[in-house]
Amino acid sequence: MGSNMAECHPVAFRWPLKAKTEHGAVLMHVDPRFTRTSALCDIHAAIRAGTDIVFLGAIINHVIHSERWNTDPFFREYVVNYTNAATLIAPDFKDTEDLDGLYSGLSPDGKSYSNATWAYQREKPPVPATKEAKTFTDLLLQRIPGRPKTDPMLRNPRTVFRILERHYSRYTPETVEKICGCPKEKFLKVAESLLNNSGPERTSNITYAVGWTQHTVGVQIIRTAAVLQSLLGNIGRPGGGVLALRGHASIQGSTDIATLYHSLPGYLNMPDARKAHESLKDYILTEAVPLSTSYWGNYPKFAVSYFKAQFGDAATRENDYGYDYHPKITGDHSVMPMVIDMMAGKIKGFLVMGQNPAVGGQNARLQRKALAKLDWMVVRDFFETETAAFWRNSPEIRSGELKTSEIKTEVFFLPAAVVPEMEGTFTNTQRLIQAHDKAVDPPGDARSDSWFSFLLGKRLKELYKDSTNDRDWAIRNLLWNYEPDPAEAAAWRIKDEPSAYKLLKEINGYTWEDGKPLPTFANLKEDGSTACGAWIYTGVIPEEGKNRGKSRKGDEWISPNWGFAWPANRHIMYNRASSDPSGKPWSEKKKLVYWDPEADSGTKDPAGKPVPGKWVAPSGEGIDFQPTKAPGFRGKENGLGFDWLGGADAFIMRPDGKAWLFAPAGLVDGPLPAHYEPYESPVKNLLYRQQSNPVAKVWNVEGNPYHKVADPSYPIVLSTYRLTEHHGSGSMSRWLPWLAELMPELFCEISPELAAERGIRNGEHVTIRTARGEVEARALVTRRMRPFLIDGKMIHEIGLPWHWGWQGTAQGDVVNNLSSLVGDPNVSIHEGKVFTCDIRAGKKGGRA
Amino acid sequence: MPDSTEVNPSRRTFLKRTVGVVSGTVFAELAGFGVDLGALAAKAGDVPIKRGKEVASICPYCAVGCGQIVTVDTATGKILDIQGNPDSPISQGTLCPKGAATYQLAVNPLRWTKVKYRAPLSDRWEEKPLDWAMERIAQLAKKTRDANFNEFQEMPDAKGGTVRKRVMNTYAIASLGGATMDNEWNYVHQKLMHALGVVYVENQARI
Amino acid sequence: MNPEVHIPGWEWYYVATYFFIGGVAAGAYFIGTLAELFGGERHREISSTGFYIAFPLILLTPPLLIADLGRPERFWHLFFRAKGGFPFLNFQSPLSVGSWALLLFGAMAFLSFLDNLVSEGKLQSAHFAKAYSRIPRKWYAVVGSIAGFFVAGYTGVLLNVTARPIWAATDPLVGALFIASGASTGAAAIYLAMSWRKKLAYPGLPGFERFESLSKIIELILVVGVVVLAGRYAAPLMRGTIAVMFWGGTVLLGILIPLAAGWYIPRSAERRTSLANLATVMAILVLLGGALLRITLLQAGQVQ
Amino acid sequence: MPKGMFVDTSICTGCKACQVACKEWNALPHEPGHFRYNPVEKRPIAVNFTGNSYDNTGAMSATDWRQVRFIEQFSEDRSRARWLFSSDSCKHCNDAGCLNACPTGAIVRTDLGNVFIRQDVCIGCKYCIPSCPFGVISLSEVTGTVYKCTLCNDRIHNGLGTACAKACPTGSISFGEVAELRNAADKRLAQLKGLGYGEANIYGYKEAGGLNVFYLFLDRPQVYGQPEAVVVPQQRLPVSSAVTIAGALALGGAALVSFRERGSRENDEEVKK
Repeated sequence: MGSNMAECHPVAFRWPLKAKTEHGAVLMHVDPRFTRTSALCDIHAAIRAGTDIVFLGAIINHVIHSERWNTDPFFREYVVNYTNAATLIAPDFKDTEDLDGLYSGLSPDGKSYSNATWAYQREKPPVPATKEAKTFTDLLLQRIPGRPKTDPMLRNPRTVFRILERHYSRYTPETVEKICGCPKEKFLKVAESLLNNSGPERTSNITYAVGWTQHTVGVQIIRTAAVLQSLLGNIGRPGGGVLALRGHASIQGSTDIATLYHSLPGYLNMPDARKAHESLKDYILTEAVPLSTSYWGNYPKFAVSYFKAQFGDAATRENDYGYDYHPKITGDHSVMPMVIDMMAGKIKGFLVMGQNPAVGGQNARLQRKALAKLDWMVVRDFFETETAAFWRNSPEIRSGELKTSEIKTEVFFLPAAVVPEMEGTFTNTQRLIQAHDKAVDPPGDARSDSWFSFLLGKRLKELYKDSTNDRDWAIRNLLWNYEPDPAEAAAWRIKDEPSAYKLLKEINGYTWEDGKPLPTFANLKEDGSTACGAWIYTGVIPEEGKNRGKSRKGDEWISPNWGFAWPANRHIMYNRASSDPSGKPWSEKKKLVYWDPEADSGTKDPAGKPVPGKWVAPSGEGIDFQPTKAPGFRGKENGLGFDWLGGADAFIMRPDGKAWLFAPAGLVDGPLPAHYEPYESPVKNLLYRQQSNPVAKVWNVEGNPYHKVADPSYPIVLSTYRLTEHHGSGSMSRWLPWLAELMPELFCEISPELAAERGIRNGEHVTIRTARGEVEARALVTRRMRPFLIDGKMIHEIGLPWHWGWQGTAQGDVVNNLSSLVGDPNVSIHEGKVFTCDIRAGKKGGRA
Repeated sequence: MPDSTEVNPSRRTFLKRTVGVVSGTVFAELAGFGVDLGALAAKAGDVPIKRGKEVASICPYCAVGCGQIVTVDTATGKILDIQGNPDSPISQGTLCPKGAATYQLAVNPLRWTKVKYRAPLSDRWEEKPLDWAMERIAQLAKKTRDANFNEFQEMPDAKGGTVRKRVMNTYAIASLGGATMDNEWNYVHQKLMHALGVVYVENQARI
Repeated sequence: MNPEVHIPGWEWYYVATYFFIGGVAAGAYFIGTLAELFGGERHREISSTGFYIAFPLILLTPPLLIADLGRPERFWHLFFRAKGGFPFLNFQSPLSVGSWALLLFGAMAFLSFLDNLVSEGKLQSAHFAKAYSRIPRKWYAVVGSIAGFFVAGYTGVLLNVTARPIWAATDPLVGALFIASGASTGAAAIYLAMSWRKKLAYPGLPGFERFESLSKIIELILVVGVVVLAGRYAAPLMRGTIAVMFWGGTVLLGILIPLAAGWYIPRSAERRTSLANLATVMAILVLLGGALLRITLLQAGQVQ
Repeated sequence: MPKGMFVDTSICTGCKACQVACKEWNALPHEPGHFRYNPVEKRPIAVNFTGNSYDNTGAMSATDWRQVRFIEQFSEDRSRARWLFSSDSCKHCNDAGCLNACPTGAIVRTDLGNVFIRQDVCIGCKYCIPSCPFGVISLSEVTGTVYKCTLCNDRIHNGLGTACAKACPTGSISFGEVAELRNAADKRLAQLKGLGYGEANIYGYKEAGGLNVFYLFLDRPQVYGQPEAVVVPQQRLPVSSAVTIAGALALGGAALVSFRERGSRENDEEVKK
């Protein structure tokens, strides 16, 4: 669901297809369109775009009331031990059942939630293990909360399970038929298949991609899948899980080592002036206290090592490791507000690297107009992208809205090196770090991306070297020592490429004293003696000169010696859950990590006798658990991190060691996923009075108008998506004639029913319009598209692949001219998968 | 090697391409007289094939991370061929159409390999030295940052008033990165941006 | 979705013209030979006219053929291995065999042409004429005739032995049709040549005219046969320009009208001279019809 | 030992990797007919949208040696919903119409069974083009010679498989010894029949003397654009030749009748006079 795997991740689809042909796996595709993925699946269930939570919620409802789930002891054992189903929630929590689609805690202006009422009921805090507070760790130890209260029998109506059961009670097969437009029978087939293929002997996986993220309820859709998979016991086990199929070679890496406003590398939060982040201590306490009973109890080590890596010798305990000089965010600085601020003239300089917002950005017309307000812009790419060329031949130039002679933006195009022209690592969608070696020098003045940032940094350090201003401390003291060793550059024409090895080593972490790489993040210290760019990557360079990204020995299964899966080469997260609470594999067939009571743990008891027993994984899989913590271990009430967690607390990054069916924290739009209609929808929410996500991010600014609910001018639902033959905004595919000729022109997929209604003929031109803009496309009339009968109304859906722009060797209108700036409240990802529009036959100019 | 984007490849280049690459040799029209080379294609073993130094790489497109082998002509130092790496447990030598086209991403006459500069209000690109461009960008970055740096900012407090907080940032520079770039770049770039106080740092992951 | 056999893309002005001229030359040649073989000295005028036109016409054809090649400079690969130079012949390929037949026919046509010149005393080298007259004329005329039949007919077989629907469907009649057409157009060409040479008042003319009629009748039968065989693939012959050219040009003007006229002309022997112009017109129509036959059948197989 | 490919269309996803891998390895440019040229921006612009499902290749050509076909089978209410894909190319027939037709020996069969066009020998007579019952072979306007899939002649003669089979993400195209591939195909067919795919069939065991590149189809071959009763044109050559000779004899007969009989009667009349 939410993924068109065969088209967008064709090689990954090799594996489910193998499972189907060789092991009889059932493949199911739930998607509004019949795609190349649907064609290869056993079942295709068409649902109206944006109704995924209804469909998944109804599966949850079906599962927990099914005979199998209630009689096979596997499910209860898994759910009670490994999820927070048994945990009691605060008595003043009010669910959507109580508030007709809202949760308790909504602010008076209705724009945000306080999650105070979503909290666990807890025992009294324990007596702290330490009185002194010499270190950050001591501070955390003094603030260990009481254990959550539970009812393992799941009888208490305040247990997560009972709240969840009640919450999803209205998500029935009939609701699915009514809201999703999917026949009841088809839904039941999907639900039954999923249930029947889960259990001790079988696991099921749910795979998604941006078909789920690009919604105003994107995070909650994914949460629903996670809840369902937790209930089915499909997490932490081989063949299970919720797989995010990400779209770009190192998009995982760019999230891990975030070039994202809200995050520091390794998923540490960015210092934020809105929070209590005044000093390093405040920052650590604010961020780490709520998580201190998980592995995040080590937050101080991660954070201090990060700052040490930034400022090196200048980072000392006395100056809070340079924390004061590190920027703080003050709001949402994500890409959509970035456009608005650019339009408002707040942003003067813009670095665009391997990105093409003139095509790929939401409300692309606004994006392009914003580019004209800049003082300067640097574009680094392979070809003259639409973004680079916006000032000379964009649609706005042609229409006269912008005039080249009036655009003051100073534009630099810097040619970029392609992957085989540089050394580096990518992190794939499975968190696997893989190195690519340099094969040739880049041509002409093309250089690697790291070269640009490193050399720009060198020049800036030079410009600021004599400054004594506080504000320039960070750049002056920035640790910037990535000059290549002569041997690294010897074979190449270009001698000043920064050393990829040195960069990765800093990401990996090393001891400050002697510069030795750290083999694991357990070696990190909070006293400034270790520097580490991104703690989760520690271990990729376990010893000097060895890059595990270059491990290239695969095998038939986990392939632990192919690349390096962060963290610590663990391919399946929380894989402790692949055994039952007592440490025995759930089944022989699905064995992965289990407790071997005989094995030599390598530890000795105080009497000096060897202690037997440890976790083992014959496949070579990294064990996502403390290697010698016995299954029956009881956590210490006042312990930090691993000390607090018990031997069956498989979910070691959660402060209660459980998978969260109910999220007491971390989400801004509710602890349980509930169905809201997309921000622009042709129908009313038939489930609750609340129409759409109450806290969705909206920007009511000029140039970004929205459509009303059931707006008669825009009655048709539009989804945008990708094709196999192109990539993203096309800057890496539309310039390749080999790919251009496979999918030459922008087209619009339309059902014959809608085509008949609007007099549209296959192959001819159509014009699609929203309040933001309009585009022209060729019509592809196909029964793969279908209308949905919702609430007595025929809802038509059309689809537009969004790869095209006016440059390259395959050209077409920019589909994002149609979309608006509106997004998910948790992560500010736009709603590109569903919004409303209108369509008519004919080209743009020839108005009917 | 092919200039694959040529609109009308000349007969000579196309011939070289197809004959030169596929069967290995171009024979002059009459050169074959007297010696029977008719068995050229009929005999196994001595059909020439692209050969060179093989370098392990990863596909630059989606996040599946398929393995690639880049073959480099040892004589010319140019890329001859890019195809799947059979050793990769992820892709087992296979590629999708985009991955299979990686060669044309690298070797493409439409690719720009020189610095281009568009002065304010100008209607044309000019070619510029790389060094000049880097220096100009550094100067602009410094100028913009210095004119728009915030050491402190009034932030709303819990009581409806404001409180002065140290922010050490600038809103005047923004960075938007793609996500087909190395981990190393992400690291070095975020480091530089943070050192400059840039907070509008975003990438494709949000999109 | 229908299996789509690719169109070769032969240019009609090269290939159909070659088919036509080759047919006329071959027809003229074998008529000449047969007339002499069966009719003896009385038909010497016909055979000598046939031999006179066959050679110059056949000389026109190789440039046409070569011009249509993608690599004209390699035409010799038709006869010799590109590597090694040994002669090459592929019996399965009408084109290969036909090329050799054309070569052979050209050689024989040349000998006959030379023979005409020598026997009519137009070649004045006595020594040469003496040596030349020793070569048995009938022998090479027969060989040339067989080659001529081949040249006229293989082009049809060549079309039949493909997978293009209309060509494959009309198999095996087009070869015979082209031979018949070669005969009728060859005869027309001979008639025109004789008329131009003012040799019309010769005794064998009625027999010649009878042959003309017979060949047209055979041609007509074969045309009908071809259309019937084409069946559902006959569509290209039934629409547009091709239909006009085929039915109006080839069938009506090229066969039916001349046939009717031929029926009429010989019956009034005394008026023959006054009808000479009409007969000339008819001969031209036959040639036109023959050319259009080649063009239409070639193009009918080359429309989508 | 003939080598070939087995195309299991039941696991083809229509991704077209095979098409690009083919072009990459064989250094084939884009199809000129798919593009117009923009002289201002100095670049080709693709204009070959067909509206025929996701197939914009249209046909095999001198530069497109492979073509993925897309067949949409949907009933009005979508209760029957199928999208079939099939990656098509030269089948390397054991009785190859193109090879039979070639008048120069430019088209040869190698020891590995593949049908290979020697570019330095081909004269561009184009006769092989209509002689292929599958619509594979095509003329290049650029070189004046014909092209088609070579079964990666250079690769297979150096111990490698074909580029398309190597790239194919799902294993729909597999390369190997024809005999072994047939075993695999039979097994897969039996498996599919067992799963209820009654119409599944193997295409290429009998056609054209057996195809070294053969297919597993889920529907009739015609649905996938393949001829069902394949006649290699040259099979008809003997009859065609015989009838033509008969035609020649008929003409000879006509000549005999016309010139001899009529001639002798006239002779007689002349004598009488």
